[in-house]
Amino acid sequence: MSILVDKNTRLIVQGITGNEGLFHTTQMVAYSDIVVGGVTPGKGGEKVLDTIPVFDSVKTAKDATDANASIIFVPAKFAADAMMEAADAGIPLIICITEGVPVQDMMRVRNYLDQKKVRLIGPNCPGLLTPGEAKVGIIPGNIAIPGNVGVVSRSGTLTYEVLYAMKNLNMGASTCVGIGGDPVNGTNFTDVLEMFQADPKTEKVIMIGEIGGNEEEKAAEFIKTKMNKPVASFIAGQTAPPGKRMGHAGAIIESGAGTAADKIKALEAAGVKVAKHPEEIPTLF
Amino acid sequence: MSILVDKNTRLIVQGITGNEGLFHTTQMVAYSDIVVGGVTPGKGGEKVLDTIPVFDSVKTAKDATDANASIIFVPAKFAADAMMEAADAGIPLIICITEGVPVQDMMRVRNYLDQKKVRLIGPNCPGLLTPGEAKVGIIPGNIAIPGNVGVVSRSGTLTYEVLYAMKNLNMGASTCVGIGGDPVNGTNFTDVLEMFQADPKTEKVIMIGEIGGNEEEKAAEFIKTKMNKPVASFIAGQTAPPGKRMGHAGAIIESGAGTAADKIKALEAAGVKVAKHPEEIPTLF
Amino acid sequence: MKLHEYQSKTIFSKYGIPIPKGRVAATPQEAREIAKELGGKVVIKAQVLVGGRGKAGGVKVANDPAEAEELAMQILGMSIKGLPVRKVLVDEASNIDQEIYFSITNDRAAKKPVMIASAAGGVDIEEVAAKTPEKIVKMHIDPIIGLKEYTARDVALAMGLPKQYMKDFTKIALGLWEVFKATDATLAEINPLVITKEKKMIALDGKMLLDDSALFRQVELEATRDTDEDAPAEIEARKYGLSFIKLDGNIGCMVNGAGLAMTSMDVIKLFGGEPANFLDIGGGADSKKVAAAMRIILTDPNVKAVLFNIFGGITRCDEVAKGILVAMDEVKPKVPMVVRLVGTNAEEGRKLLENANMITAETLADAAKKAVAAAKG
Amino acid sequence: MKLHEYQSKTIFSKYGIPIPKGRVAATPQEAREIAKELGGKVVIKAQVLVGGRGKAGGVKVANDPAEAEELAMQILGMSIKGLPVRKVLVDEASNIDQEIYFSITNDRAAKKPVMIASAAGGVDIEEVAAKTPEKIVKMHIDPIIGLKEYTARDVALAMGLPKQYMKDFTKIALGLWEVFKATDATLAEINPLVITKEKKMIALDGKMLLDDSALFRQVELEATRDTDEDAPAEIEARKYGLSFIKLDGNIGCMVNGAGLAMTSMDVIKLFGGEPANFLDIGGGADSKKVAAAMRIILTDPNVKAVLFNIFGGITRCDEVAKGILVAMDEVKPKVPMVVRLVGTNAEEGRKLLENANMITAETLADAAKKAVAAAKG
Repeated sequence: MSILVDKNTRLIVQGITGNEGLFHTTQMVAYSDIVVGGVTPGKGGEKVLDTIPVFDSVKTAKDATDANASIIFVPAKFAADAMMEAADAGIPLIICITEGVPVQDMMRVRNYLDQKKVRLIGPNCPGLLTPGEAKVGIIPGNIAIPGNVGVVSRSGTLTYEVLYAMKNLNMGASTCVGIGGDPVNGTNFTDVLEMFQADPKTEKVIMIGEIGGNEEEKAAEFIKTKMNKPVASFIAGQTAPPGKRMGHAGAIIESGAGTAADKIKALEAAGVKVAKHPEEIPTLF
Repeated sequence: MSILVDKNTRLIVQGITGNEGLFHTTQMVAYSDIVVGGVTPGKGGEKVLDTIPVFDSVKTAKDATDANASIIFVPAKFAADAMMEAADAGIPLIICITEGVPVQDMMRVRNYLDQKKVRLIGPNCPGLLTPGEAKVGIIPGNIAIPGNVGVVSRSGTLTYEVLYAMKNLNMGASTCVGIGGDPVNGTNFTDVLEMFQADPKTEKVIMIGEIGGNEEEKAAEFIKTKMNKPVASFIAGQTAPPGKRMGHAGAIIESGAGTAADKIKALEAAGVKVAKHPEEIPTLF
Repeated sequence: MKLHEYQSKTIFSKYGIPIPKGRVAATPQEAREIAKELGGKVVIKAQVLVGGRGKAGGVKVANDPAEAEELAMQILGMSIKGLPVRKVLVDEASNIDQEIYFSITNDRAAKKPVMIASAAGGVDIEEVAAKTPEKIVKMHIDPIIGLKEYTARDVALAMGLPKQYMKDFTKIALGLWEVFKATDATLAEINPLVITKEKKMIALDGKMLLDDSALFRQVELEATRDTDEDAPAEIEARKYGLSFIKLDGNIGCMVNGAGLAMTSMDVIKLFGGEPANFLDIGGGADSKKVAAAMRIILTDPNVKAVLFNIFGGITRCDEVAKGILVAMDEVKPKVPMVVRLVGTNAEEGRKLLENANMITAETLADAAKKAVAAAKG
Repeated sequence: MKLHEYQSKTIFSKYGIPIPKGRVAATPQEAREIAKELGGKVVIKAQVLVGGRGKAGGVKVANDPAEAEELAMQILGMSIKGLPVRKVLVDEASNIDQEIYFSITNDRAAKKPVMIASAAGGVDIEEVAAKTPEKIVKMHIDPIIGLKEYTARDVALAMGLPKQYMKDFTKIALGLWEVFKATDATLAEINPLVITKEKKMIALDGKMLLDDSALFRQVELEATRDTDEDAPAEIEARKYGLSFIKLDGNIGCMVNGAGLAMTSMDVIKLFGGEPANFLDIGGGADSKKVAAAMRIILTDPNVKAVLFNIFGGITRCDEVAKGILVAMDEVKPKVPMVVRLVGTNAEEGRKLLENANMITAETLADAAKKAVAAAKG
């Protein structure tokens, strides 16, 4: 067991013939056998890596492959449409790797996807890894081993750091979920914690947060009231200078929240052990 | 019992200070005690008919009166916004009397209201009448008496004709629902038939249709498969010349459907007795 | 409201849809001038607001300006389905390789706009739809979200458009959606949308219908309305917001509500009469509107009797009665009038008409019977 | 990207929001000219991209053109929070009766834009929000549907705006929403939105922030970017799509990913060092980008050591290594360099750097310790 993706995932890749799309498709295919097709408008009928069919649209790809997940590598200016296309085609799980999606696009997309009850991971995220079963994204497969620790993170490369440290301690992951660091995204900490809590294979959880927003505080509340599995954490940005202020409005709408100290305090109050540096996290259980 | 509205309905009137709004509010108040307030932006704080408070917005009206239904008398160009305002304010039942609402407005409104799970009756409809309990709309109260016959109609004045004929035969109505004749509206025949089938007070149903669209055919299917209460019907427009054609597209999208003969055939096949003229309907049970 | 082909195509062009070069002409000389400007072969197309002009000979190809003038003269002298041709469109001729059908209209059952497309476009599209429905692609547009590029692509893919034209088609589809929204259209149709031998995609023909209910915000378009083809009575009716259709019978009808108006006609026929018109005075009609309605009915020399069937709701019977009195005073009708007033303020209305020498009726059936009898004299 | 007050107000005005008459001036003489044109009292306002200019003396009222010139000279000679004032806005003075706060920004928690309004506007609005939060109205906007007139009305009602101004306010709110959408703003703020003694509603001040991610479709606005106030290194970083913030320490950092970059800084501090900068080379950085990043870091004379922490995912370690080699060849750095490469193509990357005389590290903690030691010499 695992959450969101496993060896039965049937994945299509939007933007499969682009540079990044093709590179990471190659990596994903090398890791596991879940990529069933790709989408690049105008290139339908071609193949990549000799065997993976390319389609002109998500709809035709879904019709032909019965895909149940789509990963998006298209440039930022096309990403909003790509997510909506996947949702309209009936794909229930969308992972958007693309970074730099305009925030107003994301608000429209997120509200649209919510109406359609589609699960989005990202954007601006490294995707998902269920070690030994499914690599859906750009997390290097060789830095993690299967196990019973669920990992969820707002950061990309920082997540690799933690998986790598876990592997060096022979600690394996059930699923690693990179939810992305953008202000408006699809899935938040609490959503993933809820899945980990329900997943029989996951026995412990590592949560990697960072400054800004209040998702970590909400997660702390969830951990306190709804979780019985142990959680360890790290919050990046403890020494970062305060960010740029969003006029008076920013102060009013996000008053007080968002500092590393606040987040750490909330997590510790919820019984979470918080590490001083990322390589320390796996030693805290 | 009855459907949709009864003596416990708490109704607000959007456009209460306009000509039609005020006239029909007077009639509704004379009939029953369900009007709790009205809305006209800019006139909040005033009163109509000495006792009914006017508010500047549906939100403030709902907050103050705990209304659970709203009836709309505003001009066509403001009607779409009025319906959305009521929905956003959390009103679960909206009755729009206004005629001439642009069809593209109605498509947007209908799709929006569906997302919010708000029930809309109309537009371009005479509203609802639960005789002896609640008059929500413009159906003259004195032409109907309480009883066990549910009435549903796409037409306005034709409905009065039927209620009047029923009254002359001493036949009463449980609730009369005027769903309106516009191509895109809120509630259709099947919705109302389903409610009548579930309503213990309703023992028989009269359905008044007209040419165009295929709602009568769908209703026939519903009657055939899901109803055990007797249904009598009349279809207006049996002698009408064929309407204006919507180019080739109209022929393709609505091919064949919509003639009175087709509708009558479908209804008769579902066991519905279809009258030759409206005054005959109540004699068919 | 219907738009002419040339009007539709001008709008298409404004939204980036390629159309042939060309202009409208009201005289053969103008047609010649335009043909000269365009150079080469031109197509002369009758501009009438009915279908089937091609089969009626209203579309012809001219090889040079002289022939253009001659053909324009022929076409401008024609009547198509009873409508005189007053204008022709002179377009440069295209080398057609493929004809595609593409339109956006409202799907009332789905409560959404729908795109209809077929790679087998042209004048026989309805036959294609009837015989080989699998060749017709239908895809809905979310009216809140609007048309997305990928949905337009899905249409192109589903109809099997050669891939090299996918981008052109997508652009045209998005353009037509903007046209549809901006004009409050109920139909925006391109048939045929052609692929030329020069590998270009062009909207060769265009047809648009606008939502009459939305004309309040389409002031510019309404100003272009071509009333040449409307009966004077219909123009008059529109002025007063009345819904009027002339028919062939001899019993004039004035009713409030479309459903009751149709029913009144049904019942007249049921009892052996023939209605002279459909006339719905609408909800909340005041006396001015009613007087106008009555004048319109009585203008028809065929009318031998008039049936007023008013069931008051939003319409108040006393207002209707006042309108009848005003109109009678003005028109001094010679034909018998049967009046039936029921509902809101019916009592007051009846009182107003007491001395007006009208036949009264209680039920609709009774009213219809009396009208039929009166018309027979 | 921040806009100046005068830029924000110009945009407001384009969308129908009333603003005071006025123009921007770069010299005292220009200010005098503008004051002359406007006649009467004017306000001279420093145009700098930081808050608090009023309290710093950057806003002054002049009674005549001569005084306008004098005050403009004073203000143009000022620095506010370290930023020199290069432009002033000269606006006609208003007779203020009431100051309202109104803004639209993104509520990331709700995933929706939000309107924030208060009848107690002005410079102390944050204090109002902290002490009397009931005076602050917040209402969300559905990002798909957009702002509806009735929601704008609800804002006016909720903040207790006198009813006579409801229509003016509604129009301004709808205008500001159009501004927000059209410019991809993350903040559009009017503070104060004033009611004048002449009963007019005017946006007296304006502040806008734009979404940097959306600048690709805001080409015109990006062209107006004021780079006067940016450090050259930041301008250079932006050119290459690097995220760079200068800090006060002596260990230069080049990291891929914002989270890991912050963490690298955290760990440097944890082990007793001080980072000289935040620098995220982003995902999928190629060798050109990496070389630029290295040049930017080494331009800072404070830098005594550099830490490269690259964990390959979308970024390939071999590409980063190539970039480092290119930059070293060009810049010939004198400071010690600690390199840690892990993840995608790390092996290939390490091989490329084998002969480059760099300190290598396996773990982040190890790398940070080595960098701290190297910086101490």
